[in-house]
Amino acid sequence: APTAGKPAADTTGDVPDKPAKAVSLNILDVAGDLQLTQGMIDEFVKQHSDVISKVTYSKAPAPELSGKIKAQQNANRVDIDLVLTGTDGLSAGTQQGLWNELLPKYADRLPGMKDYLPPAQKMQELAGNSGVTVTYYPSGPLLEYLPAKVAKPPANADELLAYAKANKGKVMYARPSNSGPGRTFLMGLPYILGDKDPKDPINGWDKTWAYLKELNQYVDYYPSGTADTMKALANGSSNIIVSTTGWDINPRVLGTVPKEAAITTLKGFHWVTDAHYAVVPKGVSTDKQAAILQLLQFMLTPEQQAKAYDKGYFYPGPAIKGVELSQAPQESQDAIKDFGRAEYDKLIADNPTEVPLDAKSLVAAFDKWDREVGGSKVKSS
Amino acid sequence: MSGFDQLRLEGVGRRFGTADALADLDLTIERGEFIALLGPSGCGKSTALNCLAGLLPLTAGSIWQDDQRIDTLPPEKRGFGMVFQNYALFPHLTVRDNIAFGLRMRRLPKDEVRRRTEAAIEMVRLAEHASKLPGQLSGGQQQRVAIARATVLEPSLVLMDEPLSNLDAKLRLEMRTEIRRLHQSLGLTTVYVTHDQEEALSMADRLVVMRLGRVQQIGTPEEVHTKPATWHVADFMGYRNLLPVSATRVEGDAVTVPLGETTVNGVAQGEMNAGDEVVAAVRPEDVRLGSADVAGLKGRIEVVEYQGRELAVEVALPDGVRLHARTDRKVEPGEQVAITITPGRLLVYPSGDPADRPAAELATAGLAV
Amino acid sequence: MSGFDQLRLEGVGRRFGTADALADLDLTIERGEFIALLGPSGCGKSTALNCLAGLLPLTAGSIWQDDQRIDTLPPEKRGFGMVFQNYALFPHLTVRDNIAFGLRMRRLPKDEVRRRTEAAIEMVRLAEHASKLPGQLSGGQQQRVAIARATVLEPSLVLMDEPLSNLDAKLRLEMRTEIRRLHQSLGLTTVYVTHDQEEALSMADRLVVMRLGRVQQIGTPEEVHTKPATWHVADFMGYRNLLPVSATRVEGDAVTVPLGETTVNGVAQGEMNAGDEVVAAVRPEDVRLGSADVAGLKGRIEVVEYQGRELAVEVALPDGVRLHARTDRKVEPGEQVAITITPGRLLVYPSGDPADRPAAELATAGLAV
Amino acid sequence: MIFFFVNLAGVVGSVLVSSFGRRWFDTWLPSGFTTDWYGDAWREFGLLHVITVTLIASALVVVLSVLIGAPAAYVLARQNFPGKRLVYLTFLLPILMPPITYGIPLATVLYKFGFAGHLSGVVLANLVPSVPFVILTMTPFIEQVDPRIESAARMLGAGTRAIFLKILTPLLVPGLLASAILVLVRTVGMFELTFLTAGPDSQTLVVALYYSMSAAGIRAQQSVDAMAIIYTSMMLVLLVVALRFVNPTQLVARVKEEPE
Amino acid sequence: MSTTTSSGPANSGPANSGPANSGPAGSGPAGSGPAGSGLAGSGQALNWRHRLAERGVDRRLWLLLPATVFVLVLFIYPFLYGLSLSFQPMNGGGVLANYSKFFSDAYQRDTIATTLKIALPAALLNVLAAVPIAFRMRGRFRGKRLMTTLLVVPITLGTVLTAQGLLNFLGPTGWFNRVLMGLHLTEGPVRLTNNYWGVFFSLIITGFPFAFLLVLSYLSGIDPTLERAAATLGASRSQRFRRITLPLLAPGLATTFLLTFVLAFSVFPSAVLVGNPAGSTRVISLAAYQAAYEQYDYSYASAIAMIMGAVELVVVAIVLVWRARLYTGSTGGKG
Ligand SMILES: Nc1ncnc2c1ncn2[C@@H]1O[C@H](COP(=O)(O)OP(=O)(O)OP(=O)(O)O)[C@@H](O)[C@H]1O
Ligand SMILES: Nc1ncnc2c1ncn2[C@@H]1O[C@H](COP(=O)(O)OP(=O)(O)OP(=O)(O)O)[C@@H](O)[C@H]1O
Ligand SMILES: [Mg+2]
Ligand SMILES: [Mg+2]
Repeated sequence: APTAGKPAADTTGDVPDKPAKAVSLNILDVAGDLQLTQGMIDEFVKQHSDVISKVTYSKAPAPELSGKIKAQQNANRVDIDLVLTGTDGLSAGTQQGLWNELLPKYADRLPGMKDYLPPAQKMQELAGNSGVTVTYYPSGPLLEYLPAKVAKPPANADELLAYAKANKGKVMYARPSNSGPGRTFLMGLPYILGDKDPKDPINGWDKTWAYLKELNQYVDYYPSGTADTMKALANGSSNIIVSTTGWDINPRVLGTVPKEAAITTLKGFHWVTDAHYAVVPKGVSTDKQAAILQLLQFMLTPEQQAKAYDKGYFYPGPAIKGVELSQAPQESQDAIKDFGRAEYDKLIADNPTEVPLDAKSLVAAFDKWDREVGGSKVKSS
Repeated sequence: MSGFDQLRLEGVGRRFGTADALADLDLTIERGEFIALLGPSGCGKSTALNCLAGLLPLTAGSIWQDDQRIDTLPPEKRGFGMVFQNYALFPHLTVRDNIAFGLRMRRLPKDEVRRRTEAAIEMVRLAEHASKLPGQLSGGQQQRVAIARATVLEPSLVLMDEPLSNLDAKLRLEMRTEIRRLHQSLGLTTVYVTHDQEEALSMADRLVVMRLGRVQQIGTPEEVHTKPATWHVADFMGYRNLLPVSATRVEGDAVTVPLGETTVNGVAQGEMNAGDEVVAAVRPEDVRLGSADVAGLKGRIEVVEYQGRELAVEVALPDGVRLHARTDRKVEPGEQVAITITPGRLLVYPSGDPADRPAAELATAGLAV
Repeated sequence: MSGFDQLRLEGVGRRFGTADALADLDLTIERGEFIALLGPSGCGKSTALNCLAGLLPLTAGSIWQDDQRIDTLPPEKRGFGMVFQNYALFPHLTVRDNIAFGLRMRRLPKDEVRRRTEAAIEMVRLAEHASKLPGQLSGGQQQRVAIARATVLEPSLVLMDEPLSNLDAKLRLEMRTEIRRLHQSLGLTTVYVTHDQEEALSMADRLVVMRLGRVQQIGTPEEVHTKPATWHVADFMGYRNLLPVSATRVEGDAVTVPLGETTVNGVAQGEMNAGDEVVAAVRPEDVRLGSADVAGLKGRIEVVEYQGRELAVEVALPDGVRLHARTDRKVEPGEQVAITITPGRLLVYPSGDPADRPAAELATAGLAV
Repeated sequence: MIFFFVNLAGVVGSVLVSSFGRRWFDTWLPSGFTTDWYGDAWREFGLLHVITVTLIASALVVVLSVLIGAPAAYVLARQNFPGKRLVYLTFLLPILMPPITYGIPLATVLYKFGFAGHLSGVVLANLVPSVPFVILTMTPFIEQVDPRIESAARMLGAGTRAIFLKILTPLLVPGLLASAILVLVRTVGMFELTFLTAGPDSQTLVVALYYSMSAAGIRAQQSVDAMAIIYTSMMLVLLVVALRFVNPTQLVARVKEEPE
Repeated sequence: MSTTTSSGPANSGPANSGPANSGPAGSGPAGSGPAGSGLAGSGQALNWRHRLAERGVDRRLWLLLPATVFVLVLFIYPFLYGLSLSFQPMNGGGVLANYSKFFSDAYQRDTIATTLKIALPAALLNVLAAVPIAFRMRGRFRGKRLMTTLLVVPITLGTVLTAQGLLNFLGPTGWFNRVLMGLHLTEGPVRLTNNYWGVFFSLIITGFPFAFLLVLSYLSGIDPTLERAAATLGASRSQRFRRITLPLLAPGLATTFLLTFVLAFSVFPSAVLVGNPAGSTRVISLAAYQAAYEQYDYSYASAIAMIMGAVELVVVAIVLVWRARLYTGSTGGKG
C-alpha cells in the first residue's frame, strides 16, 4: 500500500556507529557483483542480526539505474540503500550527484581499505569519494582460441591482423559498448600499439583507430554480447575472440566454452583493470548508512574477500592483499583448480596495470567506434 | 415509470446535416390512446419514434409528459417500450433471455421474471424456439421476439416500428388483434409506426399521416380514410387514381371534372373555382366495371390481376388516361368495358403549385434496359 | 449465365442439427415462370431460396438446370440474382455503388454500367438518395436498393425473399407491378418468397404453399385460392374461420355440418362419411351479416374493427363459437345479427389425426399478466 | 505458412533444447541434458515471488486498463463531437512516445505520491501505455456493433452500466480478449516503466530476464535460454487459459455462423 | 469499477442539468402549458442543447472522463516535463540546440531512415500476411481452435526468447544453416542474424501473431451475409474479398497496422540483440538510449525521443487521415 504519510527519517545528519535498531537493507546489484559478494553479506547478517535484520536483493542492468535513483530522489523517497556497480554506473551517478560521499569522512570506519592491492587502490582512486571498491580483477585484454584450430596463436598485433586477413571472419570481438572483453580490448590496444595518449580516445588513439579499421575489413560482424562470441568460439564459427580472465575461466566452468580453449596475449599488453564498487545513494537514512559502513568493513576482511574467487567469475576477485585461494570455499577452489590457469599468476605479476578510461572518454570511444568501425559495415556490405 | 395523462410533442424536429428528417411535429397523446404514424417510406416515422424514445436527441422542440419535460431524459429513464424496425435482438442471448432482459433490468423477483417471460413466449408462439439464439430464427420469428420483449414490461408508452411487416398475413392478423388486446387490457398507450393503411385503420384510435418529415393530417381512421386532407394523403390512403385535371364546374362542394371524353362529378375538398387546376382522386374499389353497352364512361382493359375474390384491372380511357378499377366479373385484356364511379367517392383537391401535381398515369415508366 | 429451359429441384432438403428446415422439395420451374413460395413464418421459405441460390449446401436431393446438375456449383457460378430478406446491402458502398456492384463484377463497359445503374435507381425512385450510404436510408429505402441491385443484372433466375415487406402499401402496389413488368419484359424466371397471399396471388403464375418445411400444395393462384388442398392451406389462404366439427350428412361432395345450433351446407374437399370429424373452413368475406329478423344462423357482435370500406366483425354464435365476418353496414358490439354464408364457399376437410385439428376459437388466449 | 511454422518451431525448439543442454558446441544437439539452468535461474532471482508479482501486476493492469479504456473507446467509436481529434491524439501519444521521454518524471510523480516502490506503482506506470492501447484496439470492435442493439437495451431500461455489462461486453468478447492479451503481453514485457517504478518486492519477471540478458557479467547462454523459456511458459499458460475460456471467433461466429 | 460507471449516467452533465431544472419550473405558473412565457426563460439553454445535439454532444461523453483524467495526470505532465527537458540542452547553446545537433549529424539523422526501413515493411508484411490467414480461419473446421492457438502462441515468446532463438536457429551453425548446407543449397552459412534480417525476422515473429489476432477478431465482426449477397451478384471469391470484406475490414487493418508499426518502430532490444546496432540496424530508439544511458544526457535523449514520436506521428496521421475516409460503421455482424 502507498505510504505517503511516512515520516522521513534523518538522511543527512551524522551517522551513528550503530543503527538504533536493526535495519533492513535493499541492495541493488547492477554489476553482477552479488555473484561474488552475496555470501559475504549473508554472512554478515547472520553474525550481526542486531545491525541488519534483513536484506532484499534486486538486480538490474546498469544504464537505467541512475534514472530510477534520480526519480526516487526527486520524490524524496529513496528505497535503494546500497548499490553494487561497476565503473560505468558509479561515474554516471557521480556525474549526476546521486551518491553520498563516504570518504574521507568515514575512512576510519573502513580500515580494510588500507589493505587494497596496488591496482585495486588505483581503481579506488578512480572511484572518487563515493564508491568503495569491494572486488577487483585485472581483466584483459586476452585472446582466447581453440588450440585444435589455431596451431600458432598470434603473438603481436600485426600477427593478429595477418591471421584475420588470412582467415576472414574468424577473428571476433563483440561491440565494445555491449561487452566487457570488447571494451577491454578497445582500451588495451593503445598500450599494445604504443599510441600517443592511451587515455584520450579522440586525439590520442590514431594507431588504434587505424588498426581497428583495418581489422574491420576481415570481421564479418560484431555480436552485441560477449556470450555470442563465446558461442561462436565454441561452435567453431570463430577461431580467435577477445576475452578477460573471468570470461576465460567462468564460461569453461559453466560449459559454454570447451575446457581446452587456451588464451594468449599480444606483445606489450597492459592489464586494463576493473573493479566493483559499493555506493550509497543520497537519501538513505543515517541509521542505514551506519549499518552499511559496518557491512562494508566486514566485506573487506580477508576471510570474506576470499569468497570473491568464486568460480573464476572475476578472477581472481579479492581487492585486498594477502587473500589466498586456499581461504576460499572448497567449491571455488575446485573450480579454479580445474579451469584456472597457472600462467595467470605470472601474467598478473609481469605486466603493468592501467585503470580504465573515465566514463566520458569511454563513451566518446564507444561513439567513435560505432561511427567509424562498427557503423562502417553498413556502407561496405 | 408510472403512467401519465398526456404526452405532448411541441415543435419536435430532427435534422441530419442539412436535411430535416422530421420538422415541426405537434402532437398530444392522451393516456390509453393508440396512435398510428403512417406515411410513405422515408417520411420520418422512425425518426419521430426515436425522438420520442429518447434515442435521437431533438434538434428542435420539446416533449412533455404532463408537466414534466422529458426530452432531456435518457431513454432508460423514460420507461417506454419499443419494438424496432429491424428487430435489434441481442444476438448473444436466447429468445428467452432476450424477452426476460427488461424484467431483469427492473430487478423483479426471479419467479415473476420467469412467469411473465414464459407467458410472453406463449403469446408470440415461440415456446419451441425459446432456447434458440436470434441468428437461428426466421425473420418473422425474430420479429415476434422483439414484440414480446417490449410488451412484457407493460410500459406506460409502447413504441412500435412496423412490428408486423415481416409476419405472414395470417399471423399478422392475429398479432394485430393481440397487440390491440394487450393495449386495452394493460391500459397501455401505444404509438405505432406502419406503412400499411389497413393496419393503421384497423388498429389505431387516431392516425398521424406524414410526408417528407411533416404532418399532413391527424384524425380518426374514418376521417383519414374518407376525407384525406390533401391529395398526397389520398394518394397514400389508397386513392390510386389521381388525375390532374381542370375543374369544369364548381357548385358548392360539387365539382365537375372532365374524364375520358366525358365528365364526372366529384366532391370538392377545398376552395376552388371553375377552370382551376385540380386533382381528382378515387380508389380502385370505387371504380367498377359494367358491360360495354351501358352509356357513359368507357375504356379498354389493359391489365388484369388476380386478387383472390376480385380482379384488379387497369383500364385505358379513350384519352389515354389509365384507371385502376376492380371487378368480380371474369374479364380479359382487350375487352371494352363501361366504367362507373361510386357516387360521392371521387374527391377533388385544389392543387396550388404546378410542380406539386401527380403525373398523369399515361404509361408507367419501366426500367430502360 | 445464359437462360435455361427448366430448373428441377428433386427431393431437396436442408437439415439444421436434427431439425428439417426443408424436406423433400420437388419442383420444376419452367423458363419464364413466376413462382411464389408462400407459407407461414419459419416454414422454410428462405431456406428453400438459399438452397436454390447455392448459399446453403443441401443435405438431401439435387438441383438440375436442364441436364446440368447445379447444386454443386458455388453461388457466383449459378448466375442467379437474389434479394435478401434483410437487405444485406454493402454498408460501405453508396446506393449507386451497391446497385452497380453486380454490373462491375461482370466487367461491363463503364458507360453501360452507368446507364443501367441510373435506370435502376430511377425505377426504385431513389435518385435523390443515390449517393447516400445504406445506413442513412430508411428501412423501405434500403429494401428498394436491394431490389434494384438484384434486378439490374437481368439474371436468368431471380430469387426474392419478401422484397416488399418493408414498403408502404402504395409503394408495395407499385413495386409489385414493376417487378411483374420486369419479369415479363426481361423474360426473367422468378422465384418469389412472400407471406402475403394477396401478393402471391396477384403476382405469381404458380404458388408453392409450404408448411413445416414441406410442400402442401402447388397450383395456380386460382386453384390455391378457391380449392386449398388441406385445411392448413385454407387457414393460411385467409379461411380465417376454421371449425372442428362432425359431418352430419354427406352426399357426394355436399356435406352438412352443425353450426351455431343449426346446420350449414359445405363442399367436401376429400373422402368423408357422415359422423366423421371434419374441419369446416370459410373466409370472413364469405360470412356476411344480415339483420336479425331473418331466420337461420344468428349471433351477437363482439368486436368491430374499422377497415376502410368494410367493417371486420367477430360474431359469437349461441354455442360460443366465434365467427369472423364482414359487413358494410354500421354495426355496434352487442347487436344481434343474422349470418349468411355465401353458398359453395364453405369448404369441408377431412381431418385425420385428432391432434391435427384447429382449436375452436372460443376465447383467444391472451397474455396472462 | 508451413514455412513460418517450421521456422518458428526451429526458433523455439533451439532455445528449448539449449536451455536443457549441458554443453552445446558445433553439433546438431547438445552433448548432454540437465535441468540445472532452471534451478539456477529459479534460485538466483527467487522466481516464485517474481512470477507471483508479475501475474498479479499484469492481471491488475489488464483489468484496469480495460475498465478505463473501454468506455472511452466506446465514446470515440460512437460519437462525433467537437475536439474529438484532440482527444484521440491525447490517447495516441502515450503509445507513440517512447518511455524514455516520460518514464523518469512519471516515476518521480509516482514516488512523490507514494505509489512507486510497490506493486501499485508498477501497475499505474504500466497503465499509461496500456489504457490508450485498449482504446485504440477496441474502437473498431465497438464500431462494428449495431447501435440499434444498444438502443433496444436502453428502451428496456438498461442504464449505461447495464449496457456495458450485459450487452456490449458479451458482444465485444473477441475484442476484449484480443486487446487484453495484447496488453498483457506488453505489460509483462514492459521493462523500462516497470523497472523505474518497481520496489525491491515488486520486481517482475521481465526485469529479471533483462538482467540475465544484458547485465554485466558472465552468464551461461543456457541460463538465459532457461529464463526465456520460463518467461514464455508463463505467458503461454496465461494465453491458453484465456483461450480456453473464450475463443476469439466463437461468439460472433455463433451468432452469425457461416453454413458448412 | 466504480470509476467507470458512476460517472456515466449518474452525474448528469452540465449539458443537461440546466434545462432539466428550468423546464418544469418555467411552465408551472403559466398553467397554460410550456408554450407560455415560461419557455422563454429556458429558451437560451434549449437552443444551446439543441445545437449540441446536432453536433453529437451529449452525456455519453462523460465516459471519456476516466481515461482522459488518467492520461492527463499520469502522462501529460511527465510528457511535458520531458518535452521541456529537450529544450534545455545539457551543454547549453540555445533552446533548439539538441534538435539541431541531431539533424546536423548524419550518423544520428540516418537513424530515422534506418528505423523506417525496418518498421514499415515489417508492419506491412505482418498485416498483409495476417489477412489471408485470418480469412481462412473464419469458417468452421476441425482443428480450428488448435490452429488459432498455434498462430497466436508466438505472442508469448517475448523479445528475449525470440532473439535467442533466432541466434541459435538462424546462426551460422544453427539448424537452419545446417539444413541448407546439408541440402547443398549454399556453400557456407547464410548470415541471417546480426544484420537487418535478424531484426526483421524478430519483428515478424513477435508482430505477426499480434496482427493476426486483431485481424481475426475484426474479421469476425463482419456479417457473412454480405459476402453471400456479393456471391449472388456474380463476385468470385477474390472479388468478394477485395470489394466487400477488405473495405469493411480496412479500418481495423489501419488500426492493426498502426499498432504493429508503433511496436516495430520502437524495436530496441532486438535491434541490439539480433541486429547490427552500430550499423544497419542502428534504430532511432537506440540513439535515444545511448544518449540517455551511455552519455547520461537526458535532455538530448528526450529530444531524440521527441523526434521519434514526431516521425511516428506523421506516419500515424497519414494512416488515420486515410482511415477517416473509410467506412467505419456497423458491419452488420452483430445486428
Ligand atoms: N443517420 C442519418 N443520416 C442521414 N439521413 C438519415 C439518417 N437517418 C435517417 N435519415 C433520413 O431521414 C429520412 C427519414 O428516415 P426514417 O428512418 O425516419 O424514415 P421512415 O419513415 O421510418 O421510413 P421507412 O418506412 O422506410 O422505415 C430518410 O430520408 C432518411 O434517409
Ligand atoms: N442457422 C440455423 N440454425 C438452426 N435453425 C435454423 C437456422 N436457420 C433457420 N433455421 C430454422 O429453420 C426454420 C426455417 O427457417 P426459414 O428462415 O427458412 O423460415 P422462413 O420461411 O423464411 O420464415 P420467415 O417468413 O419468418 O422469414 C425456422 O424454424 C428456423 O428457426
Ligand atoms: Mg422506418
Ligand atoms: Mg425468411
